[in-house]
Amino acid sequence: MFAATAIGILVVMALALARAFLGPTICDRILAVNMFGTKTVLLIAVYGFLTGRPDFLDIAITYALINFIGVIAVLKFVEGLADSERQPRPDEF
Amino acid sequence: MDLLLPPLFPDLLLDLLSMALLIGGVFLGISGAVGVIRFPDFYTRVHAAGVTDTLSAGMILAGLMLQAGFTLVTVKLAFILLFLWLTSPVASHALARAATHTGAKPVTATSGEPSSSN
Amino acid sequence: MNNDIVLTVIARLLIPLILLLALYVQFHGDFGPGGGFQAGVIFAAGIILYALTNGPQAAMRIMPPRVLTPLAALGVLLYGGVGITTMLLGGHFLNYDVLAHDAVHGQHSGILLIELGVGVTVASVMLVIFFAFITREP
Amino acid sequence: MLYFLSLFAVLFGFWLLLSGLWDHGLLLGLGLISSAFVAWIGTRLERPGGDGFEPGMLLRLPRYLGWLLVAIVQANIDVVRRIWDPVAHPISPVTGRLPASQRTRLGKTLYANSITLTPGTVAIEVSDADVLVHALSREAFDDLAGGEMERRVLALECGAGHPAGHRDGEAQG
Repeated sequence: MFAATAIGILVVMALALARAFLGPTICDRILAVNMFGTKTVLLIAVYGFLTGRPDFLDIAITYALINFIGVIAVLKFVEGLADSERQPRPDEF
Repeated sequence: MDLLLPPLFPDLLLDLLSMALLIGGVFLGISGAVGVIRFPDFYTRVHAAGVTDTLSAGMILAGLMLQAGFTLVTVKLAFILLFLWLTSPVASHALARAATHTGAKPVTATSGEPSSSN
Repeated sequence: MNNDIVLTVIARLLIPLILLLALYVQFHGDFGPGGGFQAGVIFAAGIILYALTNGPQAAMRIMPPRVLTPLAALGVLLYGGVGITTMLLGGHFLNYDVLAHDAVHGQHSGILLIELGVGVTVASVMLVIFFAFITREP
Repeated sequence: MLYFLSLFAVLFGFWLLLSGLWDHGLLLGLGLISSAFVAWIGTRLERPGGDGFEPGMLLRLPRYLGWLLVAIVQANIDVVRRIWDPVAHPISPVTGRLPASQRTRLGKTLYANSITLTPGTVAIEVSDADVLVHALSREAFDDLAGGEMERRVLALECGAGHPAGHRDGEAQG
């Protein structure tokens, strides 16, 4: 049962990777990578159950937080880059 | 993994329930991933990714919690769920916000005026 | 870069938990996955999140570089100090058995100190590098 | 000082739940020291306007979370239908500003996060008076514009004594 769940999560991760390769904008790629990261957290948790080692859950907690910080850092970079390239910022569409 | 189950819960019922949660979670995850692949623009893809981040993750972790029973493993799974549900909306929000900065305009069928609703 | 309410509030909520998680990983190296290196990275990541949401100046008030640089050296000193102490007590370099009367107990305290040194150094060096990058003139 | 003590208590509880080794004296001591150290750092972090936390919110939180969970499940079903059956349930993306009447930064954050947590709606930008929302469908947008979630977050923030809280309590039971 856990193995089937793990395979299902791997399928989701593969699809997320496909979107990360397809793009087309940088934000699409970051979105896909973020999704890949949250699925990794779930995969670590399920894998911990699969091998009967609940220690893995500590890694999953850590990964959830580090993934978040990584995505925010990349976004700050992208945002700053975009702002420096175009001065006027649209607040309305 | 030792299961500290209360005696009134039959193991079989619990297994079935957790299996249903795991299958449902994986199904939602795949649905979200398919949505991320086939939705037309970035902003709509955020919604599809939201499906995999919220209910899919919640159902998979809830299924694992049922397997673990009343142990500290369940508490740690609850922490994972708490952190995921705290951070994933912030990440989505920050992504959408950064996308407006890069100048990506959403495909909109109609202009959104709250007064024009209903 | 203007600041975002949502990000600031949630980061404010998460940062103490991240820092405590780092110290938990630091001190549970013998019982689960963890140790000084990972703990240092997580701790630094918590401070980096603060720098991303509240600006590098605010983060440098929490962790001033003039404290971080000595701390980085102190961690190495702690590591080396334990090694030298074991040599002075008659063992090999980093042979923890001689640290206490009981060999197992000696190993526990020795590893704890070594890991603490590693963690302090890794966290300080990561933060020093991060601050150096984020405050450099373009 | 009160802030330090409450943060310390929460952090030490977190440590105990993570550790699970409650009979290990050394680790308990290290946990106390770590919690105190992190709580000390916590008091030095910026708290702009206190962010608007008050203890009463903790009592009202479970009821709101229960409602939010139901909303999340409904929204998930809706989005999944739109993914698998785009013919019968087409998407019609909408962007627009909705009023956010929450007073504090914490209230606005809760509202924005609740919007984003329910798939089908994403909060793009939060400002003082309103929030810019992108919705997957017209229905999801109208549902949000109906203002039930906004009222509930306001009730969570201000308590039942607030007129908005009363309105919410009577209308929804």
